[in-house]
This record gives sequence, C-alpha cells and structure tokens, in this order.
Amino acid sequence: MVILLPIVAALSCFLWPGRSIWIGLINTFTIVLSVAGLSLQVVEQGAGRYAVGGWEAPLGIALVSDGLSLLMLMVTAVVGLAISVYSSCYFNQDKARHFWPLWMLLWAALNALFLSADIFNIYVTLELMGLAAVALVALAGGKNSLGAAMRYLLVSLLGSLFYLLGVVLLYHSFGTVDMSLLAQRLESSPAVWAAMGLMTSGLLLKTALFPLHFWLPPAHGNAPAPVSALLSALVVKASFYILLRLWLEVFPVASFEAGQLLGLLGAAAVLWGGVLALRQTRLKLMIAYSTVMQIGYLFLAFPLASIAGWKAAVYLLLSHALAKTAMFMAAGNILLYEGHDRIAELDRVAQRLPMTLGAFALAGVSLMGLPPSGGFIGKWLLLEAAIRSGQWWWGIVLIAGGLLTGAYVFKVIGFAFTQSNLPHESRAVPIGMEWAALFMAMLAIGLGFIAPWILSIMDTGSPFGVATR
Amino acid sequence: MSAVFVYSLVGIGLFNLGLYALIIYPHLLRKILAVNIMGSGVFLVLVALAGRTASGVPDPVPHAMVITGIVVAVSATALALVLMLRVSAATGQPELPEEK
Amino acid sequence: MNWDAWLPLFIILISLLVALAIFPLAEEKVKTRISLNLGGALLKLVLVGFMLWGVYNGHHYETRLPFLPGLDLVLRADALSMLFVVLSTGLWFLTTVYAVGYLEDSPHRSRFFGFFSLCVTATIGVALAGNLITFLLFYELLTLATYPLIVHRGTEASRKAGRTYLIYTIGGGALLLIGTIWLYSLSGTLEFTTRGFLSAVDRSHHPALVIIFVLLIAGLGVKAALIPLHGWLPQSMVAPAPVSALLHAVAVVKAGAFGIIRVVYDVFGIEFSASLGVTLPLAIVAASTIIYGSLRALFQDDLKRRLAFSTVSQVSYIVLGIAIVGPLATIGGLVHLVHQGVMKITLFFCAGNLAETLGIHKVSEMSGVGKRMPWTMVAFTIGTLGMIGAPPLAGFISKWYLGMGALEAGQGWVVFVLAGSSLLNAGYFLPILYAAWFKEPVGNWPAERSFGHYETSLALLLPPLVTALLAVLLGLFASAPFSPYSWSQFITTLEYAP
Amino acid sequence: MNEILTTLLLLAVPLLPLLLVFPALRSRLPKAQFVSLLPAVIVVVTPVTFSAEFSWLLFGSALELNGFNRLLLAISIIVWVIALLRVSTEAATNNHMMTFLLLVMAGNFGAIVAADLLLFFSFTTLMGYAFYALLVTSDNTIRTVARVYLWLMIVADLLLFEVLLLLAVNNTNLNFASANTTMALSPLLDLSLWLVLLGFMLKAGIWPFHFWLSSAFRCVKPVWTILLAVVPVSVALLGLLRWLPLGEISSPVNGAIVQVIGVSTLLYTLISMLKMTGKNNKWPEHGIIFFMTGLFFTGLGTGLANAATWSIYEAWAYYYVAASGLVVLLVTLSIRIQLRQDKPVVQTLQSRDSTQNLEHFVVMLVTRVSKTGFYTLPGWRAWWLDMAKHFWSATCCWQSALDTSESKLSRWPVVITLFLLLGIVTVYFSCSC
Repeated sequence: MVILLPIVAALSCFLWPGRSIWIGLINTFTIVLSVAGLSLQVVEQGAGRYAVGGWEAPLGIALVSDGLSLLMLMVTAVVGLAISVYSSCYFNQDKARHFWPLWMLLWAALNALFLSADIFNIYVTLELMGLAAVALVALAGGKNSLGAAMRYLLVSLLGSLFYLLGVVLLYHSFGTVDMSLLAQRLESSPAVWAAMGLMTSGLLLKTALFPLHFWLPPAHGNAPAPVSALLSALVVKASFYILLRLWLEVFPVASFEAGQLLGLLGAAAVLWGGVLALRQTRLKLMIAYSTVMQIGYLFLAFPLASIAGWKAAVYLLLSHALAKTAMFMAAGNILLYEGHDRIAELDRVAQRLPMTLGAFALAGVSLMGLPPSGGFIGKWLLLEAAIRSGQWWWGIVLIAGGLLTGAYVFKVIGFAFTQSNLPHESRAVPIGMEWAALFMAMLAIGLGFIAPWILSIMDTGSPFGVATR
Repeated sequence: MSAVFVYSLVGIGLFNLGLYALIIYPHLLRKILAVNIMGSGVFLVLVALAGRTASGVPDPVPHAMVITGIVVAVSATALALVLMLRVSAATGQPELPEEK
Repeated sequence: MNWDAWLPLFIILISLLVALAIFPLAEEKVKTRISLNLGGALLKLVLVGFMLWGVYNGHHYETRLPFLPGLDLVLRADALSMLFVVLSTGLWFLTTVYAVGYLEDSPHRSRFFGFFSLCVTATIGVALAGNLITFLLFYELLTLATYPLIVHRGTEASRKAGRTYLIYTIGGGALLLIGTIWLYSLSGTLEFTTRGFLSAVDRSHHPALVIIFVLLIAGLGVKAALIPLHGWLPQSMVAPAPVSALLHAVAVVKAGAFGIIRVVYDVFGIEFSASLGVTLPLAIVAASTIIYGSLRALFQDDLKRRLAFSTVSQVSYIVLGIAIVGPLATIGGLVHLVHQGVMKITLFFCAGNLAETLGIHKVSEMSGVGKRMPWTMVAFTIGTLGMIGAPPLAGFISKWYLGMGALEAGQGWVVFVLAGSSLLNAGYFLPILYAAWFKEPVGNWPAERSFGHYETSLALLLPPLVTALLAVLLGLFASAPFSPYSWSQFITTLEYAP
Repeated sequence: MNEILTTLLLLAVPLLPLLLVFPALRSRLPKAQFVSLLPAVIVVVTPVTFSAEFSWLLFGSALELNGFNRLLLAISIIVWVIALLRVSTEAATNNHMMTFLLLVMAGNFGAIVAADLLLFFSFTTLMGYAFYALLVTSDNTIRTVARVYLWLMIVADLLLFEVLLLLAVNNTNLNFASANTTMALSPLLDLSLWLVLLGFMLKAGIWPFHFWLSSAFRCVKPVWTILLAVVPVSVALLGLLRWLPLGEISSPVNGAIVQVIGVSTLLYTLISMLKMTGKNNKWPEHGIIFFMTGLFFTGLGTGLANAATWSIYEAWAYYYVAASGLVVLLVTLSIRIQLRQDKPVVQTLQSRDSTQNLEHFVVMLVTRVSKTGFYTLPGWRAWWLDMAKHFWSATCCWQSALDTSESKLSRWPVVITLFLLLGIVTVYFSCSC
C-alpha cells in the first residue's frame, strides 16, 4: 500500500500533468495516513513481515517493517508532507509537471527501500531512487545543476554497481538474498569479506562520506530548494540506512578495526565538512557542506555500535532530516526573497522574513545539538555511549563539531540581523513556504521532547537484537 | 579451471576495465559506456554463478536478477544520455566542468 | 497535590506563552503588547508568591517529565531556587516596565519583548531546574534567547558583541555538557540533592571528579564572568539599557553564579568539594576577579562599561561566598545574589535614564547632572553606596556576612580582599557622585529630550526608584521574615544541617 | 509613659530629620529644620530612660537614651539650634545645603542614641558622607580638604568594619556592654583595640591625623567650624568611649602609647598656636579642639592602662566630651563676636599645607596607578589580540589550503582511487576477524 500509492500517483501525474499538483497533494495525504496506519499496526503487533504475492524468500520479494524501518517511513512521510506543501507553492506549472511524478517515484522508491527485506530488492530500489534523484537535480536546468546531476548520476551508478557485485558474491556463497536468512547462514569467508568491502564502499560513495563527498555539495547546492531538502534529508539517509542494516544485521562479523575506520572517516567528515561550511560564501553550499558534516556524525555510530550507539545515530538521522529540510526550505525562501544567497549580504532578513529566519535558527539549534532539540538527544546518547565505552575521543569530535556548527549557523544569523542601507528588490514569499519551513524546524526541536517514545519505537521488533555487541 | 570460473573472471575483468575507463576519460559518453561495461561485467558474473547447482538445472533467481538489473541499467543509460545531451547543450562540451 | 505537581511548569509556561504570543504581534499594537507583558509578569508574581509561601511551609512542588531513558526533566521548587525565582520574577516585572518606557517608538519591539520574555523563561527554568540536565537545557536556552537581545540594535558593533558573547557562552556550554555527561556516566544520576550526591562515588574516581568540577565551573564561570572568562560582559554593553540591566543583574550573570552554587552545594556538596580541595582555588579565582574587575572599572570612562566591570567584580562576591566553606559565608554569597541584583539593576536603570534623557554615556559628561535629574541620581547614589557597602544598605549585609564567614572559616585574607574591593568601589563610584552633585554642568547636554513635568518619563523613573528603595529596605530590615537574608539563613540551615 | 510612645519618640529622633531630607516634605512645613529637632528636644526633657529594641532592624538593633548620652544629645541640640539659626538665611536659598544639614543632624542624633555598635556605625557613616557633602556645598575653597576628609573617613570606616567583624564572629550580640566584654575577652584584643583607636583618631582628627581638621578650620565659614567641632569630633570621642572595653581591661603598654599620643597632640597644639599667634594675633580656635582631644586622649590612656582608675572617672569622660563640645561652641562664638566678621579666617590654603602635601602625594599615586590602568593593562590586552590575529591569519592560509585540497578531492581519478583504497582497506579489516 505504502509503496503502491506513490507509484500510482507518479503514473497519474504523468497522465494528467495539468492537475499533477492536486494529485500529488492528495496522494501525499493518503500516503501519510497509510504510514500512520502501518505504524499503529506495528506499534501494536510488533514487527511484521509480508510476502508479496505469497512467495517466501529466497525466491519472492518480502517486506519487513520493524521499528527502524518504521521510523524511516515516518520521517519520510513527515518530510514528504512538508515538501509537498512547500513545492506546491515553489514550482511554476511546467516545472511542477516534471517535479511531481519524479517526487512520487522517489517517495515510492524510498518506502520500498525502507521496507524491503532482501538485499537485491534494496539494490533495485536504490537504483530507482538514484535515478529519480538525479532527474530532480537536473530539474533546475542551468549548467551547474546539469553538471552536478551528471556527476551525481555517474557516482550513484558506480556505487550501486559495486553494491550489486557484493550482492552477487553473497548470493553465490549462501544462495539467498534475504537479510535474516543471510544473517543466519553467514560465516566468515573470503567471498564475504570481498562482498562486504564492495558493498560498504559502494554505499559509502552513495552516502557521500568524506572523502567521497565530492559530488554532494554541487548536487545539493544547485538543485531547487525542495529537491535539495529531499536529497539531504532522505536520499542520503537511505544508503546510510542500508549500511546500518548490513553492518549490524548481516555482517555482525565486522571487526573492531573496521568500525574504528568508519568512525575515523566520520570524524574527518565532521571536521572537514564543518570547516568548509564555515568557508562557504553561499548559503546553500554552506548547508550542503553541513550535510557532509552531519553524515560524519552518523558514522560515529559504527565504532560505538552498542545499543545506544546505533540508536543515537538513528536519532541524529531523524533530527537531521527534519532540521535540514527546514534549513534548505529557509534557504529557498531567502533565495527567492533576495534573489541571491550570498551570506554576507543577507541583510534585514530578520526584519522581513522573521518566520524563515526563525526556522533557520531553530534548525540550526537542532544541528548544533543545543538543548532542547532532537539533535541534543542524539548527541547526548552518542556522547554517553562514547564515554561509557571509554572511547572519549569520539566525544571530543562531537563537541568540536557542535562548536563548528554553531560558528557557521550564527555567522548567517548574525548577518541577517544587521541593517543594510543598500536597497535590493525583493519578491514576496508564499506564506505556505514559510510555514512549511517553520513547521519542520519546530518538529526538529520538538523531537527533543518525545525521546522515550521514539526510542521505544526503535525497540519494537528489536532490529539487530542479535547483532548488537 | 571450470567454465564458471572463467566467466566470472571475465566478468570481473570487464568490471575493472569499465572502472578504468570511468576514471580516465573525461568525455561523458565514454564514462557512460564505461558504466555500462561495468554493469555487464557484473551481470556476466551473476549468470556465470547461476550455473552452480548440483543438478544441471541452473538456478532461476540470478536470471531474474539479471533481467531486473538490465532493465535498470537501460533506464539509467537513457537518463544519462539525456543528461549528457543537456549538459553539452548547456556548456558546449560534453564534459564535466571540474575536470580541467 | 496535583496542583503542586504542575505549579513550577505553569510558572515557566506563563512567560513562554507571553513570548509566543508577542512574537507574531504587529509593531503598532503597543497596548496589546504592554498588557500581555505586564499581565504575564503580574500573574507570575502572584504564583511565585504563592509558591514561596508554600515552600516556606514545607510544601513540595515538583514537575517531572520523561526526557531520556533514566533522565527526567525535573522542575523543583526548593528554598534555593525560590531565592532566584523571586529575584528574577520581581526584577523582570520592573525591567519590563522600564523597557516599555525605554523602547517606546523604537523598531522591532515585538521581537525584542518576545525574546525578553523567552529570556526570563529560561532564567526561571534555570532557577527551578531540579537536575543538571534540566539546568543545562535552560542554560543553553538562555544563551540563545539573549543573543537577539544583544544584537538588537543591528549595528556592526552589536553584531561583533553578539559574536563574542556566543563564542564565550557556547564554548562554556560545551564544557558544561562534557562535564555533565561525564558526571552522569560516573554517578548514574544528576538529581540536585541537598549536600550533594557524589560523596558516595568510589575514591578511585576522585581525580576525574576534580576534572569534572573544573569543567563545570569553567562552563558556568563564563556566564558568571570569572576571569579570564569575563571578556564578553563589557562588550555586550552595546545592547539597550534594559537588556544590560537584565544581563547583569538578573538573567545571564546570575544564572552562572546560581549554577556554581548548585554545582558546589547540590551536586558535589560543600563538605565533599572541600575534601576534594577544589574550593580554595575557586575562592582565589573569585578574589582575583573581584580585585581585577574593580581595577578595570576604575579606568573606564564609558559609564556602562564601568558598571560592567563593577559587575564582574561584584558577582564574584557570590562565588567567593560559596567558595569559603562555612555557613556564614554561604549566607553572604546567597544574600548577595539578591542584593547585587537589586543594586546593580538600579545603577543600570539610572545609566539608561541618563542616556535616554540627556544622551549622556560617559562619566566625564555627568558633571552637574544631579541638578537636572535629582531623583535618578538619588537612586544612583543609593545604589553606589550600597555597592561600596555603606551601612545599612543592602550591600553592607552581604559584605558583612562574607567577612564574618571568612573569619569563621579562618581565611583572614578574604577580609583584606573585601576591604580593598570596597576601597576600589569607592574609588570608581564616588567621583561619579561628586561630579553629578557638586560640579557645575558644562554647557548643555549631548542630546536632551524633555518629558514635561517630570525629569524623565515615569516608566523610566519609577523602576530605579523602586529598586533603590528595595536596596535600602533589604539592608535595613534584613532580619524581617522573608527578607533575602533570613531566607538564605533558612537555606543554609538546610545545607549545613548535621 | 507607655512603651509604644517612647519607642516612637526615640525613633523619631533620627528619623524625623531623615524624612525631612526630602525637599517635597520639607517644603510643606514652615521652618522644617527646627521641626526636625523637636523629637530630640522632647526626648531630652522628659525624665525617663528611653530604650527600644528593634529585632527586625539589621541584625537586631536597639536605641537607648540614658543619663550620659542624654547630656550629649542636649548639647548637640543646642549646637544645632545655633548652627541652624546662623545658616537659616543661607539655607533658605540653598536647598542642597539644607538637605545635607538635615542628613548630618540625623546621623549625629542617631549616633548618640544608638545602643549598639552596628547602629552607631551606620549612623556615623551616614553622618560622615553627609558632612563631606555639606563641606563641599558650603564653599569650594575647602574641596580638597573635604576630599581628604572623605577618604580618611572611608578608611576609618573600613577599620571599624573589620573590628565589628572580629567581634561579631565571637558574639553576634553587638550592644555596647556585651561587645565590650567580647573585645576584652577576644584573643585579638590588641589588634581590635588599635583598629578602633586608629579609626576614631582618623575621624576625630587627632594628631598625627589632624591636618584635615586644621586646614578645614582655616578655610570654612564659622558656622561649619561649630559643626566641625561638635559633629565629627565629639561623636568620634563618644565612639571611643562606646567601643573600647574601658574598665574591663588594663593594658599598660597600650595605655602608655595612647597617653603619648595625647600628650604629643597637646604639644603640637601649643606649638602651632604659638606660631600662629606670632604671625597674626588671632586666636586659632581649632587649637581648642586639639587641646580638648589631647587631654581626652591622655585621660583615655590612663583609663586603658588601668581599669580601676577608669571606673572612677568613667562618668566624667562623658561629661567631658559634652563639655568640650560646649566649650568649643562658646569659644568659637566669642571669637566670632569679638572679630565681628563672619568670613573664613584664611580664604586660601597656605602653600606648605600638610593637606596639600597629602593631596599631592595622592594625586601622584593616582596618576601612577592610572598610567598602569590606562596603558599597561590595555597594552597587554592589545598584545593578546595581536596574538589572536596572527593565529587567525595562520588558520586563514590554512583554510585556503583546505579549499584547494577540496577542489582536488572533486576530481574523478583522485576520488576513485581513494574509493578503491577504501574498499580494499575495508576488506582487509574484515579479513582480520
């Protein structure tokens, strides 16, 4: 249901491009409702498993919904809702005609990815998602964005091919692609190592972990605002999600050093991304680099892959998804309003677009991990895990990252407070866009107050119950 | 030195060839082709490994996978080509701007 | 009972709601905004008074909200927090009145008052926080809420000041966070408990505890403006006068000092921290801050900067009172928390009046101002004499108990610090008074505005007078029930009960 | 007479003047300054020992009017009446001056009727500040003197404050009797003794701290000379009587030193008087005061030296203080009448005046300190800032290096080699388990 709806929507958008906005919106709401229904079901009955068309693994396609995937679905739904509202105001008619079907397709791919239980299925959805995302990036036109899209496409193809090769090896050695079965049958062998290496590196490339982040800033920086919000909030997270599942569920054999390696890359990403974000002069690029940085945070979970560790990562993931959406939306508003997004000239925004700036600030708070916000909870959990497991150096990275984030967020806000005397023509910003941004930002903050609930959802169906060391 | 092994070796070879091309050539068409070659390498491996059943009957699942994969690859290539055309229209040369 | 359980939350929510209600308000809706502000402040005053009475009669107000597994958000009204709550609520009311008068027909008032209320929300939260994480939460909120107030003017200077402020405070917040988490991982709890919860921790962890103590104090010392972390305070003087009054007397600085009180008493426990041997260094830092601040204040010509440095030195009295282990010194520190607030806010109100009415910003411009604005200067005089510690004003009481506590704890050197500091206070305050009262005005004022019958608008005039009166009464009727002095005695009996 | 009334009256003695300080109130009453004297007068004439406890005041304070200070109060009332009569014309015009006069009066009366150290201390402080203000407003020639007086007074207050602390630590009850016993028993007896002595010597202008008084006398109008004589000096002497545990200790050494001071004061007075009469045949009235204080100190020394002797003429000490006030008053008046002029004796200070020397020294000190304050500290600060700037610029070039490396990172070959390396490393690591 959750998957089919958007596909239907996408097709119908193709068929009646004129009314695509309405179809899109209606579908959005229905999807949100169905996700809510599913989540109710899961929360009540625990993790569920559905065999599509009655075929069980290894042959058929199976869908699994446990706490983790449920959370991902939820955040996708929420972000999707906001983005639909936002972009219903953002795009003009002919852009919208292209945007909606692609966006629905993307949404379908995401839902499928989060639900699918076998790694090949994941490959397909990953590919689908990548293609949709590339198309969306290209939507902006203009040579920068086209180049970015091209590069993004090549990267994602490359990554997914590596992933596929890994899948092939795994299937070859164990005759199944179903995760849980794999987890049972898996034993350490050269093929497994190779597969693990291939898949991991492929996914890292798609997740744009430092030093493989080169494609992300241009792609996110040049896409239209809602699209960049989508990419940062969801698309990147999808591949991280797969990585998390693989490492914690399928490859429990992964060694301490490997975890340390990923953590190290994460730390490097945090610092690198932070500093470069600070160096940026354009708002959207800055936000894109901050995405690179936040991804680094997520990877700190691997060395600390105790329960708290991955939960913290997921929590950070959720709050970052919300906050980053809000941020890109705010950036989009500012861009629309001022006609440029050069940070040094963002004067008087505080006076003219209070809601947008408020959204930006709140999102920034969440990214900084200042209380009270979702970011704070995630950071707290991560820090706690770090200190508990005696690996305090990750904690230092976290704090440093927080300071860096504070630096670049307040750089923007500080400029936005000053009064400029140079006049600039400004276009009105639709109220819907402002509200969408503010709404997301508030959610990101509010995420700080419902931690027990979220954490309990994570536990439903206890993903990685076995895998957690 | 079974046939399976040979095939899969060839597949891996193709994969690496594609990778090499992807790195070396700035021209987008070549890059796209390179990716395709990599893809077919993977499929080759997949098909080759499908033969690995006790009874001579090959395992159907890999074939299904390959078909799916090919579909995906085709669509991807289509998109890539369109993009390439747009890029070359926009920038004048069919290369990525940052390559020089 | 249920009522008891929710009262603290209400008290915080009031000003939060006020803030949220004010933000979307249009600029010209002056009446609505003012009535919202004052209404909120009054309602809060009433509730706080009620709660004060309840706490005095041993009532137990506590709000618990689940926050993290094993960690709740706790808002508890104990004697100590009431001290701070009453201070900030009362002064908030006055400051609001003042700010209304100060900012009339200036731009962005909705934004200003919104953040203003938010700031007080955070302060009350800091006061009522029942465990370290809640404290941390509101502490950071305070940082964020005060930033827009500092940059309110929107000039380049104010942006720089805001940046400095953030660099200091967010850094401090990070230190505080590290300390808190480390503490949590060691002790497994963060609840503020009278006489501390750490004395049970295994002896092998004591070095770690010392480091944690340093981290926490450094994090809090930023806001409490202990040297060498005081740099942001004088710079943030570019903010409008009510803001500086709030920063210095009520919200930020006090939040830091209060946090230090909490950490020393309710986290580590005074005896335990003494046994760790961390109190003496703290006392030394505080003492040097006192002297250094006064010295710097001596050489400022900008009135507000002079006041700022005097704050730097005065707030350390509180820390000093805590760091000297002993009930009497504790009384001194706690009572100074209130007294300094009252006196300093008076001074800032007066400085604001001078700036608003006559455009005076420098001490050198103040000659003869006493004839032009007698009432303001009377208030100013009382405030300064109180700061110097002239009996029977409020400042005298705190100084008295600090000195006695020092002697009681056998740390005679503190007495000399106090004496030197009061000499310096006299050194940088009395010339102002002299110029204001006895010199002849030179020429006409930089930018004079006339307010008709009174020397300045009533909204500007009344708050300083009220606080000045308070400064006198607090000293004179120190022993009256519910006076800060007797209240701190009440607290001290709790903290030091055998 | 019932309790409440006495309490109210006693309170009114210092409080009424304090209230009338506000011009608004004052303007309502005719001849406010005399009205403010009323309660004091009433209290003096009613033959009851007044006493009132105020537990809520400060840390619990008390006012009292017994035989001794009744006399003092009476004297000072007379003095005030005369003073007010003489300044009434001036005061009518000069509002400030009247305010300060009333403040001083309040302080004076309060100090007299105070029954515990703390209250006494508070009132004397009030009196001191107010008196400074009074001097400054009265005429400008005395400004430097007044400033010196102010600073000496602040120092004195600090000393007394320390004494109070020392006493209060051992015994929080600070009414005179118990405080005296506490001091007598305290291990730091000598210290507190000398703190008290120094404090009040400064306040009373005893030799060698006489200079502010003498120069003040030279250049103020006679009205103020009356006040000078009575207000600070006699109150200071009273303070000595109140604070020192006389009759409870007998320490010959201290006593001897005090006596020496007293005697030397006398000698100084004689010499200076002779010198001045030699110069211009005018009778320098401040000589009287030094004479009085000198005598007083000698007596005090004897008292300190031996408790028994003190207990004999304790009563007389109070009478003496009172009388001294009276005598000074009479003498000044007589001189004024004899000279038939109401101008300061010396309009400007002589060149080699000790006050000026002190002032000069202080100024030098202040300039030196302020040099440090204005230049050195900011200098350090600037240095720090420079360091910070250097560091920042260093990081800046570092950051540009970052940018270049970032652009490197966005080239395909680099990326993909990194990518492969990463894959291999991962494989390697996963092999190792």
